[in-house]
Formats: sequence, structure tokens, C-alpha cells
Amino acid sequence: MDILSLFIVIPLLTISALLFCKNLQQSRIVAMIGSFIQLGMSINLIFSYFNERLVNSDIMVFTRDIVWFKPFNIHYNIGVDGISVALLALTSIVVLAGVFISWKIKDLPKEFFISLIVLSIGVYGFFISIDLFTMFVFFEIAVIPMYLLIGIWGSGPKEFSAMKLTLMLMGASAVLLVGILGIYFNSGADGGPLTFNILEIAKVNIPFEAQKLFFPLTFIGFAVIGALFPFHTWSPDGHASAPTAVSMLHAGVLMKLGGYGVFRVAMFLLPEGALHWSWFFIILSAIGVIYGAFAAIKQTDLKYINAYSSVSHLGMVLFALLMMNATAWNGAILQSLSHGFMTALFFALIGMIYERTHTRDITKLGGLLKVIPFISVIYVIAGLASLGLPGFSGFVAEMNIFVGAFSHEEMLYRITTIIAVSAIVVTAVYVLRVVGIMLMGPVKNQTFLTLPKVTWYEMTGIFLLLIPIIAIGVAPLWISNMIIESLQPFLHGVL
Amino acid sequence: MITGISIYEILTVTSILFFIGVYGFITRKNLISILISIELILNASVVNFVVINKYLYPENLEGVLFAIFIIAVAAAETALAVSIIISLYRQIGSVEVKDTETMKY
Amino acid sequence: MERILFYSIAIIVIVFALASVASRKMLRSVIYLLFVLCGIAGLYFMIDYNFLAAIQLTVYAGGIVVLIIFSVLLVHHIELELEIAKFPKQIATGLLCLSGLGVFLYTLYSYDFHVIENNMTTTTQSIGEKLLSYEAGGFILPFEVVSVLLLAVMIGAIVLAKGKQKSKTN
Amino acid sequence: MSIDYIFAIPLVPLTLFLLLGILYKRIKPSVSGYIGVLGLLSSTVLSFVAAYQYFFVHGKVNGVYESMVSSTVWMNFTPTLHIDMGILIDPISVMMLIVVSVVSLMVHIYSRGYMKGDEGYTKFFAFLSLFTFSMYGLVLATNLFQIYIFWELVGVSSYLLIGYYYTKGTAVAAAKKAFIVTRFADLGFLIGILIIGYYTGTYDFQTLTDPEGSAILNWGATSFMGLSVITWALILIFMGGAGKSAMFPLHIWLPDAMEGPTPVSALIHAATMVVAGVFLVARLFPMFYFVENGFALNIVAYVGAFSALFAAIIAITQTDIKRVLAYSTMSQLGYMMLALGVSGYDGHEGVGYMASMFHLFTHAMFKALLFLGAGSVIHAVHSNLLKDMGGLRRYMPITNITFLIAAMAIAGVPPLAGFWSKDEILVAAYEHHKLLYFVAVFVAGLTAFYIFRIYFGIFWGKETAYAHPPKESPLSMTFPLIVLAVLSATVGFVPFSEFVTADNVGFEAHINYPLAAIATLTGLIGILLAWAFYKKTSTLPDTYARTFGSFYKWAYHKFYMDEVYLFVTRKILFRQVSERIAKFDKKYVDGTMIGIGNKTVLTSTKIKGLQSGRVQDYAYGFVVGVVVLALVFIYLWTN
Repeated sequence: MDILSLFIVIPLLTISALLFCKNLQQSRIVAMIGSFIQLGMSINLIFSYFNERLVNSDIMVFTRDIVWFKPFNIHYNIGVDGISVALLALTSIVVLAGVFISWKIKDLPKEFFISLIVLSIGVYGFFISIDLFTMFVFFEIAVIPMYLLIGIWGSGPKEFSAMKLTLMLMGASAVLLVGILGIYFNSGADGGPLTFNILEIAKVNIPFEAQKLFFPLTFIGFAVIGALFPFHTWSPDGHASAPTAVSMLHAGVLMKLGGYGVFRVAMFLLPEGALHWSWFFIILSAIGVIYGAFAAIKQTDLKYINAYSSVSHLGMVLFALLMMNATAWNGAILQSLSHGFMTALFFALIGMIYERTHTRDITKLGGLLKVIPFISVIYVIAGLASLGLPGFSGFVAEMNIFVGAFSHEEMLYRITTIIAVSAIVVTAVYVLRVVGIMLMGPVKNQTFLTLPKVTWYEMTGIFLLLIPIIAIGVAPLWISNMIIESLQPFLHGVL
Repeated sequence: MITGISIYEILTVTSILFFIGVYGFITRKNLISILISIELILNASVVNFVVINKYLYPENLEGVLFAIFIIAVAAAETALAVSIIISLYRQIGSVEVKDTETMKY
Repeated sequence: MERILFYSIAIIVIVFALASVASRKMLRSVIYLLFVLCGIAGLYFMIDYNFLAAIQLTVYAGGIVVLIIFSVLLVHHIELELEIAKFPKQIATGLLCLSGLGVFLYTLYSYDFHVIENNMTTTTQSIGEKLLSYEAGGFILPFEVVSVLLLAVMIGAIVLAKGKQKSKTN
Repeated sequence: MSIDYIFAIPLVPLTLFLLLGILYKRIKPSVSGYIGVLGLLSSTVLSFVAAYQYFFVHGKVNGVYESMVSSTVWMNFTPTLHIDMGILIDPISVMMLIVVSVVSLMVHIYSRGYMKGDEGYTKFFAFLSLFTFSMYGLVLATNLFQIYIFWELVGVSSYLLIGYYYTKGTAVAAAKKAFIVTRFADLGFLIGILIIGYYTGTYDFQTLTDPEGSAILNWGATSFMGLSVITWALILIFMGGAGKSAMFPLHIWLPDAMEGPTPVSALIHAATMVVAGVFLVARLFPMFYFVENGFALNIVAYVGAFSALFAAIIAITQTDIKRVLAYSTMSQLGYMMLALGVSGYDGHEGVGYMASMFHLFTHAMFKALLFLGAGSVIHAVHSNLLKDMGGLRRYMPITNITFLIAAMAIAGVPPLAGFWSKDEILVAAYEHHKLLYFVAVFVAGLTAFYIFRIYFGIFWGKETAYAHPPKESPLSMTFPLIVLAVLSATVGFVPFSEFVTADNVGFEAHINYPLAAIATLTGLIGILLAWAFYKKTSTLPDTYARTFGSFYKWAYHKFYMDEVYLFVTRKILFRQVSERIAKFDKKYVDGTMIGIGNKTVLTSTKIKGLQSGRVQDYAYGFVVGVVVLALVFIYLWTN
């Protein structure tokens, strides 16, 4: 068994073990052990990746290729580069933290953890695939359990939100499938056989007309899950209804599939189409950045605030990807990672606050710093990380994006960069607004005085997420080197 | 073969019969009437088998044999249909199509 | 002579068929059907398929129509005026059938049938031999299948017709 | 000279912060106070060692104090453009080290008394350490990005410390305001950095400020909308500096920041953080001076002069003593900016630069003293308002005397510290532009007036009936007062121009007697007026307030700047933009998506009737289909 297929196999084993569990205690232990092994594996993968890189200079390493549908030349073709390694690590950390946060889940614990792990299979598979079709299959695997997770374990208008989310993502998938098939049928443009293999297609000169046609389809297909304005509206409702761990996984990991897909498929395979269309999507994503930030100011539901903040932050990812240079791309990947940890942390904290106070309306909360100091302090830290304070990962990512985007030749792009930069002020406004209203000030409700303290499993979840944020923020060089190195083949492909 | 009658004329008659059956099938609202219409349609086609056999391939017998089978199957079908109608009548007290519309949507 | 006979049979068949689908009284409708079936039996006689004509009369006119009459008598009052489709729907269906007929006839008349002039009479014996023959072109297998079918239908009909009276017990 | 031991100076407070932050609950308050003071003491000692070594042991090389750098790459943007982390030792950073260390140490000692019994005692020291660390990092920064990083960190420490009394609504609001206003200013700073990085390809101070370097010579000539791109960048960077240093119109956060504990106001909002803007301009001084003949520098000068005047006028009318001091700080910062703005580069030309740094140095001492003295008073009477005080000289003799020394220092009474530095500023202004000079002199008079107004108000005047008779503060609080008073009285005699100049060469400064006399006279007039108005309770202040009428009212309401900002943020940005966007999102963007869903459902409801379950209908459709298809095929075949 190769090191990457284990990322699929171990969750499958975990699921089969979960099937035999009888109650909450057993299922959470099994899920925890399974995710813990995953985390160990992704850490191991980081080190083996560095070792492998010393001797192997292919674009993808640890590759493996098995045909699974010959007539259409579909392969189970896997491999990783620095970017996917980083994102795999992100996923395994968030999944483990998610399991810890769901330690006390009430209804149907076994089924909950199974769905959670199915979701993680989809995500792992997506990040390791180099075959377009396999990638798409994993993409769908990741999206579908979402419906169940929100529809069954959610709160509020959960059925509606679940349906809205799933339908919008499915709609995007349909568009994406057209894009992928378009790429597939043009992959023989140089006379070779039709193929789904990304690395093979990248060598083919797909005709410009086809690129022009299929780039927007592929881009939008992926970008909807990355919350591109104006296709972001599934996200606030979906997050608001989802249970804590699902929000974490969704915002932390699933939304990253968008940026990664855009990068790996749309930009890499259709570079000329990307150049042709970039101005349009840059404007959209820059609007998204500012728009999300402004929309977040007026929300009163914590999860809505966070959802709009995700729109803003992930708009930054798409924005940077379209800028087409190594610095901005590096920033985009770092932003994906950083946003993944940060927003998962946020949702975890919101879940804890909600569990204790039974409300997410910030106007009803107040003075939490006095009654649940640990959670509140971490919330402040997460907020500061989110507004891009140096020393946290957000700063590193944003600076890379800004510097990269600003070094674009064209004036239009630089002006949009300045617009996007101004989001840092608006972000500060909404983050501090929440901190000011919810955490500081007098204690609004006397019942808050008796709120239970933070528990060990909550602390574990928090630290799992907080440590990478600080680690990237304080010492960004190693990870940014790992990413930049992997960007080189893409740069040559595009420029 | 009928002296002085071309195959076109016979086929015209059966076509008319066929479409009368179709008309009845669509417009009638009663299960038994629909059954009658089906018999008309079946008969129209049986005649076609026979006539084409007689006019075009007189030395063969396939058309006739098919006609016999069709009649047998029609008899079977009618028997079943009638028993279904009776059983339905027992259950819902009606053989009107509108009362049996439970397969909707 | 045969022309006159054929046309009168054709007119009987068509008129009674129309009457059968148009009549609002069930029993009459069945009786009109009987006339149509008899007319068709006449047609078989005219083209010298006597055996077939006999079967038509016995099975159809004698069996099926009687069955239908029984069912009518079981489930209807004789004088019951049946409901039929609304007038616009009738018109629409009529037009549809007419255009369908037009298509049929157009196709028929534009096709050139290679008619073989003959006067052969098919005997019952030859039909029987063909039906029970094992050789190539023999129909023994379908014959057996049909007999099994008839048996199955017989059982099925009994089971169905004997079914419980659910609506009344509930 | 090895400079590696200087890394220890910022690292000590960082360690303290982590230690106190992590062991927050498990550490006794008294212990954490001692740890904080001891840690800072070691940093201070190291700072003095560094200063001694740099100026006296290492000394001048080829006639200049050379800059020394030790840094490592922290993050790569491109192979050539990267953020370094390290330390840059040159005269101004060494001077800032001394300022930060001394004031921070004094504030640490003072806080042990002032914060006694507060439940967040340990937290307070942790935040103070975080701030001190960030401030060290800022002054030692080797490049623009590093300074930006620590710039943000001092901002957040300031946020945390202003909001220290987090259950108090006004404190929370003030903290938020301070952070957001400076953040807005930092936006300009960041864009400026981006522009500089893009054109010059470096963030490094030494490369950027080299007068013969490409940043100044080549890129200074690339123009955009009438000005050089570098000038634009400098203006934007100055915007960042103006935000931190509370220059008009970005000053509105500073008075509100007085909601924080008084030691914090002394350390952050008087002596160290707020001078970061001045320091930044000084850091980039060659760029400001050489690019386009100092266009950006002129802006600095005028903004500084206006802020000085503006703040001094407001200071006269305020009744909260900490606010008076806050406006005074703003006014003095304006002075420093003004001095930088009027400065030249070489030799004696650079007197403004030298004066600005000198004033920064002396101001840190006496303003910290004023704040700590005010804190001592507030500690005794539990109020910030002037009307609750009076006649305190009998109860608090040490506070009285130290406060008086500080007040005389800021009023420019010779031979106290303020006199010397202010004199140099006036000289520089006089040589540059007469208008700026007159503004500066006028502001000097106003300064003397408002500072003695509160002095007389607090320590003389009518005695208020105190519920508890006020007591002199404990030794932990008076000791820093005495130390700072001694420093305020004496640092003026430091031959500053020998050490800190624009070109790092040094020159000998002489007192310009006529100008000094005028300045001193103005100061004395101010003091005498204050004497006449406020020594005893009199009707004079009210009479004059009425004479000035609406102008007084405007000044009392801080010229309605807060209201203007509130209008822009709350009415326009929140009400108009943000709320509209939120509504737009709900109604149109989301509405479209949901609309598509609803339309689908509607269509399906309509067409589901086709699937009626009636075989006859299906047959009808089937026949129609057959006929139509047949017609189509016939049509196709016959043609």
C-alpha cells in the first residue's frame, strides 16, 4: 500500500470500525483514533515529502496509477506536491479537532462520525488526485454528506439550508463537469489519446477557443464552493444551520477545494483562458472581498459574521490566484491554510459559546470575558489572527497576496489590489465589533455567571487549531518555501 | 384473395377500424369500453396479418398462425381484464377511469 | 358480386365499430362489437380462410363477447348512461385520429405491394401440420407457450375474481 | 562591536509576556510585579550598555556614526524581495532604546503601586511586557516591513491596554476606536510599503535611505499623477505615522485612549508608541528630504504645525486632566513633526531633525512624569475631573513638586529639559519659514498656559470637600516620579547634537539667545496668565470663555471632529454602505438564488400534471407523438 492510498483506506477502516460501535463512547473513541492516525500520517507525509524531494524532482511525487475505467481512459492516479501536502495536513488537523469538538454529540453519534469521515475521504481524495475524473468523483463524495450532516444534525431551518447548500453546490458541479469534459475532449488536441490526467493535459496545447469557452465554466464550478461573489449565499445559511464540527470542516476544508481546484485545474490546464478572463474574475473577487467584509459588519448572528468573513477571506484567495505570479499564489495557498485553521477555530469557539449560552445573537451576549475567560481569550486571539495581525498566519498570507498582486504590471490590477487591501480596515471593524459587544462590557445576563468551564476535549480541539496558526505566523519560511517550490512547474505552465 | 378487391382497399378498412379503436380508447371513460376499443384495435391488426399473408405470400401460413395466436392471447387478455374489472368493482364499487387514478404523480 | 359483398361488410364493420365506441349504453356497445367481429369473420371467409373465420366466430363472438357481456351485467345497470369525454376532447381526438389515418393511408398508397395473384385455399389440415410441426418453421413451441399462458391466465383470473371484498369489510 | 547581545533587549520582555500570559492563573500578583520590573531592569541595563558601547566605545567611523545591522530572512516574497527580521543599530534607534527602556521601567515600578489589588494585575504586566517587546522591535527594525509588523503589534498592545477595564463601556469603545483609526492609517502605510517595494525592489532601510541610492535617485523620477511615485508612497507612509502619532485629522483616538489605566497612558500614549510616527519619518528622513525637493516633507511640517496649534487650543478648554495631557501630547508631537518638516540634511542644516529627536527624548521624560503625576492624583481623589480637585499641594507634596518640575519643563522654563529642545525647534522653524515659527511660538505660550491651568487647578485653588482626605502615594509610585523629575530637569544638558543628527555626523549646537528669550518670555506670559486665572477661584475664566463665545464652545467640543467621524462611520459607512450591502445580499443576491429554486419548483408543479397516471392521456400523447414523427419523416423522405 502506498503512502497516499492510506489516506483513503484508513478512513474506510475507521468507518467499518464505527459500524460496530454501539454508543457515543465507543464511536467517539474510534473516530478519534482514526483521525489521530490520519494526523500522524500527514505529519509523516510532510517529512517523507521533504526527503523525497531531495531525490525526486517530478511535479508530483509518491505517484501511483491504476486504470479503473479503460474506455474513457479514467485512472485512479494519485500523487502530491507541496501544496497538496500542506492542505492534507490542514484537513487532518481540522478533522481531528472536529471530532474533539463533537465529543458530546447527542443524536445518532455513530452515523454522525461516519458522515464526517466520509466527508474527509472526499477531501483527502480530492487533494491527492491527479486524474480529473477521479478528482471530480471525490469532490462529489465530499459534497454529498454535507446534506445529511446539516439536514439531520443541524439547527434552525436546517432542511432548507441543507437543500440550498447542496443544490447550489450541485449546480456548480454540473457546470464544472461540463468544463472537465470540455478539457477532456480537447486533451487530444496534439494528436495524443484523450486523457483525464492533469499532468498529461498540461503538456497539450488546448486550442485557445476551447480555453476561452471552458475556463469560465471550470472556474465558476470550483469557485462556487470557494464562495465567489455572487454565488456565496449558500454559505451563510449553510454555516448557520450546520452543527459545529460540520461548520468547521466545511469552512475550514471544504471551501478550500474551490481554490485548490481553480489552481490545479482551471489555471494550470487552461492558462490562456485564464489570462483572457482574469480581469473579469478579478473584479468579481475583489468585490467579494470588500462586499463580504461590509456585509459582516451588520450581522448579529455569530455564524453569519463568520460566514461573510469567509466570503471576504476566500475572495482574497481567488483574487490572488488570478494574479498569476508566484508571490500571490503562495499567498493564496497560505491564505487557504490560514483561513482553514482560523475559521475552524472560530466555528469551534462559536459552538462552545452557543452550547453554553444557547444563543448566537451578539446583542444578547456580553461580558463573556469575565465568565468564560479561556474561550473568550482564544476568541480574541482568533479575531486578531483574522484581522491579519503579525505573528499569526493571516498576516503572512495577506502580505504575500498584497505584494504579489501589487507587482502586477497592469494599473487596473493594482487599483483592485488597493481596494482589496482596504478590506483589512473593514475586517478590523467587524472583528472588534464582535469582541467589543460580546466579550467585553458588563455581563448582560445573570445566568451567564454560572456557565461551565472549558473542558479538556474542547481545549485539545482549540490548541490543535491554534498551534498551526501561530506556527505559520511566527516562522513562515519553511512552509512558504515548500509551496513556492511546488509552484514552479505551474509558473512555467502559465507564463 | 378476393376477386376485384385490391389490398389497398382492405388495408384502408383496417386502418379506419384501427383509428376508431384508438379514438374509443382515448375518449371512453369506462374500463369495459376501453376493453372494447382494444378489441377493435387488435382485430384491425389481425386482419392486416391475414390479408398481407394472403395477398403477398399465399404459399406461407405464418400470418394465419399469428392470427390464431393473437386471438388466443386476446382471449386470455380479455379474461384477465374482466376479472380485474370485477375485482376492482368489488373493491371500489366503480369501473370508471376517474375513480382509479391513484397512480398519479 | 364479391365487390358488393366486400363493401357491404366493410360498411358494416366501420359503422358498427363507430357505433360501438360512440354508444353511451354499455350493453349496446358490446352488441355493436359483436357485429364488428362477425363482419371480420365474414372477411376471413371471403379470403378463403375458413378455419380462421370459424375461430373468430367461436372465440371472439362466442367467448370474448359473452365474457364482456357478463362483466357488463355484473357491474352495470343496463340503462346506465355512460360518461364520455368532453366535446372539445372528442373533437381533438377525432382530428388526431383522422390525421393519423391520413398518415397511414398516405403511406399505404405510396407503397407498391407486390401482390401475387392466386386462388389457393388453406385447409385446416395444413394449418394443423404447421402448428404442430417440429421442423424449421414449425410453431410447436409458441403453441405450447400459448397453452401455458392460457392456463396461467385461467388461474390468475380465478384468483383475481375471487379476491376479498376489501372495501366492504373495511 | 558585536551587536548580538542587543537581541536580548526585546527578547526579555517577550519571554516575560509568554511567561506571565501562560502562567496567568498560577502566579501570585506580587511575584509577577517583581518579575516584570526585574526583566525590564535587565533590558534597561542592556540598553544603556548598548548606548555606551555604540557612542563611546565604538564611536565614529570615518566621522560618522555608522549603522550596524544583524538580520535574518523571515519570509520570501521573491528571491530578491524578502522580509528580514533583525536589529538595526544607529543613533536614533539607540536613543529610542534608552527612551523606551527608561519610561517602561519607571512605568513598571509605578504600576506595582498603582495597580495594587486589581484582579488583572498579572495580565496587566503581561500586556505591558508585550507592548515593550513590540516597541523594541519597532525601534530596532531593519526594514519597512519589520517596522510595519511591530507597528501592528504595538497597535494591538495599545488596544488591549486601553480596553484593560473591559467591563467599562467607554473603555471598550475607546480601545476599538484607537485600533480602527490607527488601522485605517496603517492602510496608507501598507500601500506605501507596497509601492516602495514594487518600484525599488527592497524594503531595507539602509538601501532606501542612501542619498545616492537608486530608491532616491531613479525611482524618485518615475511619476504618477503629477507626483513621483516615491512621493506618493511617502505621503501614504506619513499617513500611517500620522495615525500613530495622532496628527490632525487622525488624532481622534488619542483623547479617548485615556480610558486606559494611567500608567498605560504614560507609557504608550505619551512617551513611546505615539512617537513611533515621528520615528518613522525620521527613519526615512533622507527619502523625505531628497525626493522631489522634500514635497512630502513640507506636508509633514504643515500637518505638524496645524496639529500643534489645534490640539493646544482644545487643551485649554478641557476639564478632564488626562484629556488635557492627551491634547498636550498631540500638540507636542505636532511640534516634533514640524521640526522634522523644516529640517535640512547636512551638518547644521539638520538642526530640525536633531531638535525633533531631542524633543522626543525630553518630552518622553516630562510627559511621562506629568501622566504619572496625574495618575498619582487620580489615585488619591478617584476622579479625572478638574472640578473634583484643588488644594492638593498640602496633601501630596512629592507629587506637587515633581508635577511642577514637569510643568515647567514642558512650558520651556530654562534650564529644564523642555527649554533646550523647544529652543532648537524654534530655531529650525525660524530658519525655514516665518509663519511656522510664529505658530510654534504661539503654541509654546498656549502650552505654558494650559499646563499651568491644570497645575493650579489641581494643587492650588479652592479646596474641594474630600470624602476621604487624599494621601500621598506609596513609595513605589513616588520613586518613579522623583527619578523622572530629576531626568526632566537634567536631560536638557545632554549634548544631543553631537550624537543624533540627520547625517549621523554630529555638530555643535548653540543657543540662539534672541529666539530663546522670546520663547521663554512667551512661556512666562502663559504661566502668569494661568496664575491670574486659576491660582484662586475667580470669575476671569468664565468671563473670557463668554467673550470667545462660540469659538470656546467649538474648542470645548473638540471642534466636533468626533461628530464628523461618527457621521462618516455610523451614518454613511454603517447605515448607508454596510446595511445596504447586507440587505442587498439578502434581497437580491440570495433572492436570485432562491428565486431560481422557487421558479424550478413552480415549473415542476405546472408540468407534473402531465404525469397524470391516466393511461388514456399517455395514449393520447403517444399517438400525437407517432403522428408528428411520422409526418416529420414523411416530410424528410419525400424531400
